[in-house]
Amino acid sequence: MSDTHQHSIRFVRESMLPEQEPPATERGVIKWMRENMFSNIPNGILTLIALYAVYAILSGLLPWLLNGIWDAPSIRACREILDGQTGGCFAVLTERWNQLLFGFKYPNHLYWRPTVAFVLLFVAIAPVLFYNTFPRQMLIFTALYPFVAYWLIWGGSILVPIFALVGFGVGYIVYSKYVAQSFAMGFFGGIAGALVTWWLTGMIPVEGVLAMEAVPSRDMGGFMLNLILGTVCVSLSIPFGIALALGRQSDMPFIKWICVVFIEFIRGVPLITLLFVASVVLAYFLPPGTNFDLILRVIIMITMFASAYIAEVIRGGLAALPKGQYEAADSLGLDYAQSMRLIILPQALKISIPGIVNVAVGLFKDTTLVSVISMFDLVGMIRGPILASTEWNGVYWELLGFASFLFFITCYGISQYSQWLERQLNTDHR
Amino acid sequence: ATLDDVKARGKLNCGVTTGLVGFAAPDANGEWDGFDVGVCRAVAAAVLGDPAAVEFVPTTGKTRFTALASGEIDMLARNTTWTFSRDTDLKFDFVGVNYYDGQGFMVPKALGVSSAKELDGATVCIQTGTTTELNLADFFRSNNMEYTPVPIETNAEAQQQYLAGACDVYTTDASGLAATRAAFEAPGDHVVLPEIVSKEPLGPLVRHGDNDWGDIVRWTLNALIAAEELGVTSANIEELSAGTDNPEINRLLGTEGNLGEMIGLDAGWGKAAIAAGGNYGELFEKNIGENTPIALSRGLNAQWTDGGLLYAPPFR
Amino acid sequence: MTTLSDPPRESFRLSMLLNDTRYRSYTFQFIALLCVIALFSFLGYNLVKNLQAAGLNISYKFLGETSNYDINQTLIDYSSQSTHWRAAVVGVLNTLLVAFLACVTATIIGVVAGVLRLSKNWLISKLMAVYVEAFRNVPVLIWIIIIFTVMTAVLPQPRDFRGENATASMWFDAVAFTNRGVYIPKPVLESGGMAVVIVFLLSIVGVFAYRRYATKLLYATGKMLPTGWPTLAILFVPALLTYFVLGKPISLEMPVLAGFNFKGGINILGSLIALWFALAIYTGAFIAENVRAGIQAVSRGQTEAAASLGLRPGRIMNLVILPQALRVIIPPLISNYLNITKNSSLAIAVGYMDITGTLGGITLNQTGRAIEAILLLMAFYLAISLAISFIMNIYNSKMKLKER
Amino acid sequence: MTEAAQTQMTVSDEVAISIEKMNKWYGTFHVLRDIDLTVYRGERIVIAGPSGSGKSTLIRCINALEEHQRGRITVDGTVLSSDLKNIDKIRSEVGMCFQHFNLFPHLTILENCTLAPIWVRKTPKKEAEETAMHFLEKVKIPDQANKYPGQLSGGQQQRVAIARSLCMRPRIMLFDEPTSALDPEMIKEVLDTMVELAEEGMTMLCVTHEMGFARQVANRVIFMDQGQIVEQNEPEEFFNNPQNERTKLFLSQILGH
Amino acid sequence: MTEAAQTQMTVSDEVAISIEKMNKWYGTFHVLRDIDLTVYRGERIVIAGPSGSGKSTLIRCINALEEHQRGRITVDGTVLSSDLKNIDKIRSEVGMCFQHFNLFPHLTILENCTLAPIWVRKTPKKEAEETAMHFLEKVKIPDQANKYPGQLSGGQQQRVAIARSLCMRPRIMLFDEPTSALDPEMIKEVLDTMVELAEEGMTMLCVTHEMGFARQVANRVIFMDQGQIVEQNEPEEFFNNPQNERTKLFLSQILGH
Ligand SMILES: Nc1ncnc2c1ncn2[C@@H]1O[C@H](COP(=O)(O)OP(=O)(O)OP(=O)(O)O)[C@@H](O)[C@H]1O
Ligand SMILES: Nc1ncnc2c1ncn2[C@@H]1O[C@H](COP(=O)(O)OP(=O)(O)OP(=O)(O)O)[C@@H](O)[C@H]1O
Ligand SMILES: NC(=O)CC[C@H](N)C(=O)O
Ligand SMILES: [Mg+2]
Ligand SMILES: [Mg+2]
Repeated sequence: MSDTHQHSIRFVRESMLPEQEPPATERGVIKWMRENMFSNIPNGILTLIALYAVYAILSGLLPWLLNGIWDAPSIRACREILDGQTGGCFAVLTERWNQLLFGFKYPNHLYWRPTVAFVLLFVAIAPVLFYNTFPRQMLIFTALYPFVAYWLIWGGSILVPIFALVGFGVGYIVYSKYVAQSFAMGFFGGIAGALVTWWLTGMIPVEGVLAMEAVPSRDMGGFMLNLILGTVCVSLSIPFGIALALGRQSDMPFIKWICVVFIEFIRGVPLITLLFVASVVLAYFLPPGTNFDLILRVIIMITMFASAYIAEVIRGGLAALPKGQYEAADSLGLDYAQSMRLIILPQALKISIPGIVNVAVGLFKDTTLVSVISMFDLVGMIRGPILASTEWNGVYWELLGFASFLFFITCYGISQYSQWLERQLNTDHR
Repeated sequence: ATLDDVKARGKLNCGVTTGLVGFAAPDANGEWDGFDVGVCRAVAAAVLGDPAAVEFVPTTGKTRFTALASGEIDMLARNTTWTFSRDTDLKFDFVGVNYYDGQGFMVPKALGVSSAKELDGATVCIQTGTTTELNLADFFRSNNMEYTPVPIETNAEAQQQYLAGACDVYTTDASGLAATRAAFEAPGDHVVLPEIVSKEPLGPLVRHGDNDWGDIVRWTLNALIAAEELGVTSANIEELSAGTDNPEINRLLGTEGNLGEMIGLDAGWGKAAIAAGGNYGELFEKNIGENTPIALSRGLNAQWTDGGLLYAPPFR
Repeated sequence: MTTLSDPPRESFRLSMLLNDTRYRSYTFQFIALLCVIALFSFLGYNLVKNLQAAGLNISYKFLGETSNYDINQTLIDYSSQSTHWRAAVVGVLNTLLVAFLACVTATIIGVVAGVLRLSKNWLISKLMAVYVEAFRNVPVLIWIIIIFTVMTAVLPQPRDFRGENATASMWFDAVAFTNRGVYIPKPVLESGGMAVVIVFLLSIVGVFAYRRYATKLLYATGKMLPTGWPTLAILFVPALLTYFVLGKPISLEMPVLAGFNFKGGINILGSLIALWFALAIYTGAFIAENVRAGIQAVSRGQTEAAASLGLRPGRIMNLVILPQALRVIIPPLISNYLNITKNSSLAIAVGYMDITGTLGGITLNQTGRAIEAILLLMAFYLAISLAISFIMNIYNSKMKLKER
Repeated sequence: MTEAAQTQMTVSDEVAISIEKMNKWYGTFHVLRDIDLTVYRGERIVIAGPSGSGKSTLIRCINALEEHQRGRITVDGTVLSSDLKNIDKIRSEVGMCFQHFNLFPHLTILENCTLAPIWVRKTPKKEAEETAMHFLEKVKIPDQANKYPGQLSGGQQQRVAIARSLCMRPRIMLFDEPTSALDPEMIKEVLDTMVELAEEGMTMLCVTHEMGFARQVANRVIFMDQGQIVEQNEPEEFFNNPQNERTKLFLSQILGH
Repeated sequence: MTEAAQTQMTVSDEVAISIEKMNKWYGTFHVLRDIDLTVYRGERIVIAGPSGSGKSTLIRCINALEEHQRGRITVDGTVLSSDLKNIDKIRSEVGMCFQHFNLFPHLTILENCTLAPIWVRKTPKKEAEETAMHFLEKVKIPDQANKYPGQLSGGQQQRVAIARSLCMRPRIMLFDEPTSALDPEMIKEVLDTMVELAEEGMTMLCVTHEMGFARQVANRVIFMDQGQIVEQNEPEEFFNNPQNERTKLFLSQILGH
């Protein structure tokens, strides 16, 4: 700068310099390419390799996808149409669409029922997932949803879910009546109330009253089975997870010990062995003559499995709460149940939601393991009836690709949601 | 008791294979059909009067026994071999034999193998949890040959692996081989080797301990066999049930005596069982007989009167 | 103000069981104890009842009986005349083998993918993101099946290698990819072969010794020895020398097509490969995320501070970034290893004979000892996972950063 | 506040809290030793003492947030025992205000204030809200009623915490360093609120080092050290003429600061 | 420090850093515009300016932590180019001290200080440790040598950071707001250390808003705005008699505060 004197170091700028365009190397595609892809030689080589990999994948995949046959009765017909060209036999998807989604035993004319239940699932789950956006009243529907969905999917008399609901209602009424005196009294009273109601209503013959055609559990299959197992087990495991987490935090050594043993045991064994237990040995532990169907046993096992994992997530949430919250609640005179329900859990659960969602994604993926104990979920359908059938013996890629695609869509969607939620929670007002 | 459970439920839970054409397989509509299925339907007809009142539970070689033991199914009709240990140690009751079989080997013709003794070093597909798995080990050991087992859960998987060439040989009951081969695109490219390396008497079984129920299943099976011997077919059964001069037929069809009462069923149980899918011979012909793609000949499974082993005890 | 008394000793009333903090927790624990006892006696009673009805009992005698079945991959001597117990041990070893292989591979894949995902190269980092998301969000069972399908349905059969117009051929006459697995040459030690192996093992020790010496020298005198080529030299030169001096005592047994299959060499079963790679690639995606998070957890300031001290990028990585990132990476890494071990039980989907395949599969079915077999199976996995989490706790407490 | 104001505050002869030979251990560590203290209704007591001397522990024992092992605490005629009924009774008589406010972040200010009345006192919601608004007005933040704690400044939060305690209409208030987590400007707001409370005759025990506050409001200052009450006196006397060596040392530090 | 002390610090005619028409862009954003600056050996320069004016960027360019796109930077006679050799040379001449200290948390204080001398300067470990202890004594924390950074207070950490740089025996020190992450008491410790350095004649460029420090130590204050040097002068003149409007505004804010 000419006017910077070396001896008198004073310098004052009279007019500000304008902003200038950056040099060409700092601009546009060239800069971007240079910086992001060819910044040095190894990087350039990597880029070329990556480009080749992309090319190789796409050149294999695209013709196969674009040239696919969507309409053919069997793999042979499909290959004839293709006549030696690359292309996928996606006809298997159209042909067996319903089987892939609903399994091969769910009555065809009833497909609308699970479909409706599936659509309603979103209505029910929306107020939970986007608790800021949707009105609280929608939670009422969420609470009713399990009963509606049960009735839609399994059919039978509407009285069954209604009685179940009534049982919960009675349980809740008893609970809220006695909880004021003591939590334990309310809790066990509630359970007793519900059980008594169920026992009483169980004696009322409901056969055929306002009934839809009943579908037995063993007829569930396909992706529907994965969804049922996923949603049912995750939602059931949340209350159990909460109970286990609270138990593990408890200062009563025996209760704590039970919870620790349970959680560590479940987390220490693979889900498959638990499924074996469900399919092979659980029956030995039930009263002679009780005849749970397999799906129910599997639900019990997966729920136990998921609760252990969710308990650990929630324990993290509980630990993240400052001790002052517990003390403030105590000093206001709230009892244990009240302070848990009103103060601690709402906060702890909110912190835990992303973790719970992650567990849910993992669990949903793990529902495919039921195919190992020969249940016909999506993977089971593909590996069993469809690939074994004379018409479609050998269409691996289309089917496995489709299954991957379905799972990817769902799981990726959920995990994106959980990331969004984490960001949301980070910027939450506090 | 199982009988009461079944009646209360209005449905018979019958364990079958996950899919073996000719023995038990669902068609595109999910309707089960086959030789073993026929036995299930006959029992359902005898007990409930309705051959359609069956819930078929597909089981693998591995899951079948637990399913039966845990009460998930009332009976198992799944080409299961009657063996000493299954009968005594696993505590099941085999009620009879509906197919006298033996273990065979299937290889692609292209391999040029003509005897099982030439299989040294082969890779063998084998269903786990079966007798054939154990026989296989014995056979190769006693012939001083080596092999690599490829353990597999279901026949369908075995078929895929075998066709993909993941194993050179597929071994199971000869009937199963024939049925599997029949489902191939080109059955002619595969041969079943002449050796039969074991006895595999296949029959329905029930849980040990409920003898009344066992009797029902046993005598339903016997009724099917006896019907063939006595010439009772689904075509003439209506006519014969009006009364014949053969007292055994009359007792079988319930027009004479009180056999039904003795096993706690109504008098027409035998008629219903036979009418469900025809007598033993009809079931055989329809599902696995020579005119089906599976093309099994009666062989050992002919009536004793024809030099076979089928011999129903007297209905008296 | 001077009157003294302890809180009045009230006489015990029944209501104190519920209302008095001193007794209340005992009450609850007692109730819980009763519930647990009730539950277990209920289950136990049913079990006894059911077993009685079925005429069964609980007994581990079956473990001593001959198994009568064969296993396609055995790391120890085993035949159909061995006991079920030995079959279970074979299964355990197979589990550990596939878990070990998958852990190593997953770590390599995960570290590479995690580091590349942070690369400034847009294309590479996006590709890695696709890899991570694609594999994390699809069930591992599907990946196992897909890879197994590639193994069985896409690769050529051994007989395709045969004859005039073979449709497949071996790589360098040494490696064959077939749908039954991969055949690779097997080193055969002749007399003196052991010496070469020992020399090689010693060289490995030597490399560590050299590196330690180099650091020591640096600390003592400031002289820095090169590490790159000396490492290679120490590693290979002595072994090669002994190899040639002793007259090539190690030869390779090449797989050759004989009879139905390739004979000789080492056969890596298709089911092992499927399980191994599926677990590795699937878990690798999770590890990649851990690695990324670990590296990102080391703030940019650390790099800058190190750079402004004049450290070169390679050294910054070794001396500053990695030691810090590893603390973040290793705990989740270990639990990923645990997951691999547990997920290896999916072997059953492809017929790999791990512990679930032998003890929990064939043994269970042939003997009908479901309860016993499954209890043993669970005990095995439980033992592994407890052992691993024990190690992890030690590591965590050792590596915790010192803070105020 | 003037001398006149101070004399307005009446101290009755009725005992609000009496503590007799109370001892407490944490494990083997003897935190409180033979504490004897009688608080009369309407008294305003300031507790001072060096860090770790057991001030918080003393306060928390009165509220049964901590258990004491020996001696007897009587609050409003109820003997504090391990009987839950008694504990509940005492807690609803005694309001407590923490250093870190401990508001419930997931509830609005109003909900924070109505929670305990509704669930513990079984007050109808409407009534509870009216009471809450009344006390929020008293601490001069009625307009914040529908905000969340996170949206308030520290001083406002502490005032909400006071209002929340008051909504239970306690007869005794305990304060544990209510201003020490606050910025200087906010301290004043909170102290003002406390002075007002004092003027209304609320029985107050307050752990604080705000000596100005002590002079202005307290009718007794208690000095604790090593788990014991070392000196107690009227504020003027206490500050001007401390007797115990430790008290002198402490005061010299705190006032010189 | 007295006037006498200040005059002790000598400024030679030797150029330590010279920056000529340096320009830098972040993407299309023009952060540094036509920067011209010559620093003589022994000079102590304070750089001030509003947030976002490019102070940090300027400092970081000198150390090659950021690339500049146009113009020339010469440090100690070495022209800064993308040649790695030059960059290494310059970095070992120039010490840098960050706002957030950036100590290596997995190494003890002593290891932090010896790492670079050992690996970059190839100093034997023993010697490096002696040097390190020397500088740790200088910043008055020799007794912390075997602790980990996490166990020290912020002020101590910053002093370690300075010692760490000094261990490389740089001829120039760059400071980027070294005190702005510290509590008031700790600021003093760190500033004292820096003053001492200055007294020893170290060439220093320091981004700071501690105007007291600037007055006491600097022989030139540079004011930057919008990526440009807007004004520079001797401290007394700069504070008492700013010329540029922006400088005036800035000073009025900063001194009024
Ligand atoms: N939960 C605890 N377990 C063990 N010791 C404790 C516990 N809580 C407090 N202490 C110890 O009891 C002593 C008194 O603690 P207390 O909190 O009552 O002091 P204080 O007078 O309130 O001090 P401060 O002015 O720092 O709040 C301290 O030495 C403290 O270390
Ligand atoms: N990596 C970057 N990419 C893009 N813009 C950047 C980057 N780093 C800094 N900037 C921008 O460059 C400008 C100058 O940043 P710089 O950090 O040098 O400011 P500063 O004067 O040090 O401010 P402060 O006093 O806040 O530290 C700012 O507007 C900033 O937003
Ligand atoms: N292949 C089969 O499914 C049955 C095999 C054999 N008959 C058995 O009972 O074990
Ligand atoms: Mg305190
Ligand atoms: Mg800056």
